[in-house]
Amino acid sequence: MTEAAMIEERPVLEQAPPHAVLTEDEAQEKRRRETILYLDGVSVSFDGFKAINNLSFLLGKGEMRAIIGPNGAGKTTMMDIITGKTRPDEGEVFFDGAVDLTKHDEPAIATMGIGRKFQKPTVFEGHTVEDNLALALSGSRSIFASIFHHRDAEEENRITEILETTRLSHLRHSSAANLSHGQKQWLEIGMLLAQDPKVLLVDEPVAGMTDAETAETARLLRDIAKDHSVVVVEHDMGFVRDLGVKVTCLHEGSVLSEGSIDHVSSDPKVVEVYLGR
Amino acid sequence: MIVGHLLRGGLNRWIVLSLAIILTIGVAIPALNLLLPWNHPLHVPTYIVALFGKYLCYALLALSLDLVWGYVGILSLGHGAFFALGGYAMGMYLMRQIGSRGVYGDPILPDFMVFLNWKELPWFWYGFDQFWFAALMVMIVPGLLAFVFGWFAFRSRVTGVYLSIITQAMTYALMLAFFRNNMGFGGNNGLTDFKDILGFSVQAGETRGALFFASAIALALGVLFVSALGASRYGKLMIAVRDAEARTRFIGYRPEYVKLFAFVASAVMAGIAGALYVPQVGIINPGEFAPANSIEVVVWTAVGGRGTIIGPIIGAILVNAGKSWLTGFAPEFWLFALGGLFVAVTLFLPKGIVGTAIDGWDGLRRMRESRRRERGEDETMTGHQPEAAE
Amino acid sequence: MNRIARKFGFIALGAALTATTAMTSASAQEETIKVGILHSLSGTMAISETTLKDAMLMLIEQQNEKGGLLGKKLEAVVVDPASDWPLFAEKARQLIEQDKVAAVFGCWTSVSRKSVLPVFAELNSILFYPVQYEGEESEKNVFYTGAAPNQQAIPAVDYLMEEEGVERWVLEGTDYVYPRTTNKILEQYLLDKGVAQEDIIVNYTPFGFSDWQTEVAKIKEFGSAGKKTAVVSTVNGDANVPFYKELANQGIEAQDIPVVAFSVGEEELAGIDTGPLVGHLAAWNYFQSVDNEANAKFIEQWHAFTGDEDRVTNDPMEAHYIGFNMWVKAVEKAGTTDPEAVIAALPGTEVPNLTGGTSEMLPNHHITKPVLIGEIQDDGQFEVVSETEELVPGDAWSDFLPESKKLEADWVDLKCGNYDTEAKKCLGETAMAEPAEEETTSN
Amino acid sequence: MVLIRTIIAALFIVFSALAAQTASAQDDDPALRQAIAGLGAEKGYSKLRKAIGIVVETGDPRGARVLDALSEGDVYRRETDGAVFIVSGRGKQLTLLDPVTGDETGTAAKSDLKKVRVNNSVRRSVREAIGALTLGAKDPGVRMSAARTMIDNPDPDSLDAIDTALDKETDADVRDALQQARAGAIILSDRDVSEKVSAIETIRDMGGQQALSLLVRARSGAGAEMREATDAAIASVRKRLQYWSLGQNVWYGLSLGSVLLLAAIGLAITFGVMGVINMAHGEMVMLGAYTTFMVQEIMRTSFPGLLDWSLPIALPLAFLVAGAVGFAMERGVIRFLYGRPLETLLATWGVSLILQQTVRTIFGPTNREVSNPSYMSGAFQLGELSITWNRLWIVVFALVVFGVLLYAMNRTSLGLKMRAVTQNRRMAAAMGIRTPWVDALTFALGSGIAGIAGVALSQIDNVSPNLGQGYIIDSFMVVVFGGVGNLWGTLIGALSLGVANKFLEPFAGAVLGKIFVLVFIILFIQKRPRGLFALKGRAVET
Repeated sequence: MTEAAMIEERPVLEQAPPHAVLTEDEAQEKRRRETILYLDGVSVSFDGFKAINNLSFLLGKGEMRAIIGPNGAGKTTMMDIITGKTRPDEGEVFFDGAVDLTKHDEPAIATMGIGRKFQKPTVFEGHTVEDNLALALSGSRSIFASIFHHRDAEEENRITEILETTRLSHLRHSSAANLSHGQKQWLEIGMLLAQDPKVLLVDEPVAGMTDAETAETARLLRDIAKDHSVVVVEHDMGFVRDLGVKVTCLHEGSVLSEGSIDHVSSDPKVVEVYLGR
Repeated sequence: MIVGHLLRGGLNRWIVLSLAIILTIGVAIPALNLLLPWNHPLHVPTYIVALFGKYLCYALLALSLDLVWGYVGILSLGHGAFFALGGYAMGMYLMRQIGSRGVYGDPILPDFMVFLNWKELPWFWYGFDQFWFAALMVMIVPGLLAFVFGWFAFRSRVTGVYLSIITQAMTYALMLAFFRNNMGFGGNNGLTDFKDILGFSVQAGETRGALFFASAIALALGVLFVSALGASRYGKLMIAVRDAEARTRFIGYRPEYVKLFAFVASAVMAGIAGALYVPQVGIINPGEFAPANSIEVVVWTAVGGRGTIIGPIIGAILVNAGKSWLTGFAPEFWLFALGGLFVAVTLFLPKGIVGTAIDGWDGLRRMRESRRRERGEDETMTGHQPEAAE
Repeated sequence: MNRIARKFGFIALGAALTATTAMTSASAQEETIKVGILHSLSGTMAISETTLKDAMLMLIEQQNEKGGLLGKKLEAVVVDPASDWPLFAEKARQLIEQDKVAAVFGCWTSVSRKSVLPVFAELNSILFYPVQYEGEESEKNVFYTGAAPNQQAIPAVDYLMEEEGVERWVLEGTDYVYPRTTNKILEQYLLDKGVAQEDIIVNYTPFGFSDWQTEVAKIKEFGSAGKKTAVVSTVNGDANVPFYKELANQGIEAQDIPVVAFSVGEEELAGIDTGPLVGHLAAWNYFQSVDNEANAKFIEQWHAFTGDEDRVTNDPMEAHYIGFNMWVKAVEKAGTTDPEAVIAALPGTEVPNLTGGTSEMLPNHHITKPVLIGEIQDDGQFEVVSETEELVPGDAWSDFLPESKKLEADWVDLKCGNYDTEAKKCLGETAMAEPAEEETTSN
Repeated sequence: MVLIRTIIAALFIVFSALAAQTASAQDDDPALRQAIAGLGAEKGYSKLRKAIGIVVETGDPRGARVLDALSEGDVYRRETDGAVFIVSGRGKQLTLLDPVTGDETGTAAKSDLKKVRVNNSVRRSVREAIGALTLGAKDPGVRMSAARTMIDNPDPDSLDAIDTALDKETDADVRDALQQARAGAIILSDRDVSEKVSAIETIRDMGGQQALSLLVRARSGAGAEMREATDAAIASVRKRLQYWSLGQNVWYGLSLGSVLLLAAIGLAITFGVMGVINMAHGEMVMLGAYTTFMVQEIMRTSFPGLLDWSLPIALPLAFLVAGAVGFAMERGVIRFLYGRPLETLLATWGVSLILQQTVRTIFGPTNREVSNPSYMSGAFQLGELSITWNRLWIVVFALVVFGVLLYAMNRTSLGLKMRAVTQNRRMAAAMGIRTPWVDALTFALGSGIAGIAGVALSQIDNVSPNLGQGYIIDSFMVVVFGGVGNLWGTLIGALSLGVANKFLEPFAGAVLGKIFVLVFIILFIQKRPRGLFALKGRAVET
């Protein structure tokens, strides 16, 4: 599936001039190819309000990144742009160094391998935990295939595996509507995993969780980061510190500061707009 | 799909039982009408056969609406349009069957065309002298309309109230169009005065019985179809789209196609219901497109319980039986009763009769189970136990 | 989905079944003769039809006071087809099959009549249809006591030509079969009378049309071509009030452009301030203002029955009055309510109408009626300005339509509703029985 | 009719003054009496018309009284002696008035009297006759009306009378009107060509439908030498009319749009702001219309003098009645259904059926008569635009209601609370707003506005239990097209749909025009799924 999507993109690659000198553009392209997510000069505005303003953001393959920033900094809008929900007014957005994301819609981007967890946990409340995961499992998304689909042993195993990772095995047959808030967050992360994505975009995974749950979630995300690229948006600085990864701070739609957690949290600009008051 | 479903043993016994009841009624009522002498106490008068035949068609229509509303969450206020289109396709076949027995004796043209001075048959009437063609059109025309309409609407992500209102606009526009005599569908009078279907007189008791049986079969197939669909992965997908459309999109599904398939399938079902309805009531006219009719279908479904399979069937039969009874017994109170029923159902039975019953039963079972657990009994017996609180 | 739920469902299903069967088994009492009344009491047509139900109840009550019929009391069975056309057929079947009524009085719109026709044919019962209609029909089981086009439209046009000198015609109607047919007949009639094609316009509007600004302006413009212009209106029902209001407001007075209507009677005028409409015309077979003893008595009884001095009477009520009395007479003559005998006894039956004459049921199941042209007065009544000398026999098949010119209806001798006088055979069912070699062409 | 009645009223004043001065001298003019007696003598309309001519020939303006009564159908002949009277009163016993003086002369049983039947052609003769009789009246207003009548009914025979009147005429406006009347009469007469050509010019300058009609009539009878001048004049008048017809269409569109606006504006509150799919909205309009009917009934029976005030009186009452029903509906049904918009559809549909049937039970299924007050009757000319008063009032009224509502929503504290509650119920509650109360008031406001709309619609449509049904779908289309939750969207939506409809109507016909508009709305919603004026912002779909 992901393969197919990428083959489609080959012509884009060929557009690059085949010849000689490493121009500025080519240098940039080389840099781009090394990323899993590449945003350059992205702007978008709603009714005159600039939600994202000339934002540039790079995520390396296999990297986990935490994003912080005050409300309205553009964190969720950035995710909307990556997942194809919002089209940027200008700027470049590339996935896996080659796929121009601005040319695709949400389902196409999702099947390429970008999974997203919403700020507010969103699971299928009319289904059991198992069915939630079963629907998310990677595989054909065609309607007719789904009509005649029959679940096989491999899929069963995969579901069991994910349930174990997300510690929801005992709730396998419960209705998702009856889960606690934290359990819903995990289920949603589990659904992301079931998609088998390359990049996970995780929006506020620990909002409304107890401390124990938060610690557990941090551990879960670190686990996942071993073989996925991950972007985590979070307000909880303790949690971000727990993750122990590079941090980007957004403010008014562009990057304010970037670096290790200690570097960012001591940056006077960050202290002024976000941390201190 | 249905066969696969059966083979996998996906049929639970309640569906089997409801199928059995529908088919029994389908055989018993015509048999009691045809085989027993009229003065026999068990004799079913033709009036009842016609009435119940109508209810069965309405039940299929309600079931088709349930497929899109109950399962996918699309409230269509235009389902009457698909029903009517199916009915018109069948009506056109029945008109062509009249042949030269019309009042003007024209071998080709239906009467209304003769007195509007039409000299030849409009192109869209070609082919309707063949039953197979008409039967195909019964499904294709509503299906195609649903496809085109849904293709645009779902891709543009028109949802909720907006979608409901434009489906209403659709059926309203069609009603106005069919009222026009220039359209070539008989204007306000519609199509009537049918004589034969497949060579049998539509007035004959045997034909009525056969049509009744066909309606029962169609309804049974509809029940099978919806239950098979509901049990498949696609069925889960429909519920998923209904509950969290954005989520399905972000895990890679295209909800517009999920909706489109259900919408088209539902329109085809409604079309078939319309096609069976027309020969039994003997008339099809643009009044069937009236937005109020489509709203009534929604009400049947809501009364019975949307998202369930037998709910809409029960709703359609109960409301219409009530209508038949009250419009004969206390005409002045009919609208009070109907209006009161809508209000009462939405306020007190938001899940409809069947839905409420399910909830009641679930509650009862959970209570019993928790009591059992309190007594320390083991709960391994159920594979489907509710979540164990930690 | 759950088990008990389904169980519950089946109980409900069963209940529905029993309820419907129970209602069918309501047994008929032997001492009465039942008369079915099939008029909409709700929905869009209730506005016109409710009055007819009341009129029928009054007629039946009066007959019972006179001692009933064949020594039995009459019993009215009222149902509400709710302006829903398929429901008309269902209710008709219920009346005949289940309630075993001897005859049905009912229907208003053409489509409701078309809807019940097969039921009456199949169960061989009798329908009295009281409303002016487009003609082009004659059924064995139906008796048309309203006007055929030749009993309304043509005399009205004649009057306008002769008395008002009208040379230019607007045929304005609602888009359905009655206006379409009437206008076709009139157009042909006017052309035959030497009116030029460009002096006729035909225009149709939808049911319940309420914004008449453009249409009325068009009429006004058409009327300003220097020739005396009139509007022949077959506008139906609810659309009339806004139509007349717009006419009045745009200053179209009857003296300049008279409007003659075939669907506007006393009942419809009750909803309009008729001050600005004085002089516009209507053609009917009866007006409440007709001055004679029988009518005065009828109006008095009507007011007493309804308890309302302001309730008006109208043409379809008179049609029911005639139809009911004809039926009573025919039943007495036949000595039974058996439909076959009554259908045979009805043609030739004569009863007095309310305009001072005697109407007769013709072999084509239409009746003879006088044609009255009335002008609207400011009290909501009509004043008769013209009246045909003799009663006009209703013509089922118009002579002004090429297709129906050759057809004739005669249920006494020919036993046929659409006898082709050229091919000398009865079209319809018999055409099927005969070999198809001599097919009639469509022209 | 109204016009003639005013003329007569004015005349009456003039002549009663005259009569007082020269009472005995003129009172018994045998020629007039004899002419009037002729009205009752003959049978048949054509003979009656001749008799009217004889009354006119007496040249006595007092003849106008009996002629007016004749066209009103108030002239009767006494069976016993054939004497002619004007009759007043209704019932079995009628009051007899002297046909010349109008004084009461006694009573008679209705059965002893025979009405002199009239029809349109007789009325036409009367109208022309009154014109001729009143050209010499004292009041310039009456003379003006007479001149206008003569323009409308050009008659070569009246040329002498017009010339006489012109000689005496001092008022400039009346002179102009008389000149036009004269021109109209000339082109239909057999006067010589030069006179006719100048008459054609006068008519051409007059312009309008009337002129066109005259010219076309003249053309059909004209000789070759005249034809060219007539054709040129016709072309010039036609051209002018074409430009005006564009404006006329815009006006029709605006007036249809304002009806749509009125019907939809209450829904813009209950549906647009509150999110209740209020299918009973049309019934609120109907309740407003029935309130108007009730008010008029009471006025008619108890305070006939106030009949013209019935609409202003009905407005607040309609608002209260519909508002109260809306309030009860919100408290009894809707409040349990917030957050379930599609279920409000079912419940309100049920309520609408109940309301309809209730009204049908109380008032009967037939139309009820609501008359137009005098200031809403008739039309006036603005250039070649013919603007009817009732439509003008409705346009103005719709805009005023819109303005007031906009003010109420944006500038008053209740409006602020309403918006607060609909945007964030919990937050509003936390800030101390009594949200249930605000909900109920908002719904009552929307319903009340619908009731007010009913008052206006009662002027142009049927007052029947089905009234609301006719508007409900259009109202929803307007609100959805304009953008839910946006009052300006409703305004623009209503007016543009109205104008679009009226421009489509002349060539597509009323039905197809409406179908096109519906299809357009369906397509438009695909393009802008949230209507014309949708609120944009960060997507909040999850």
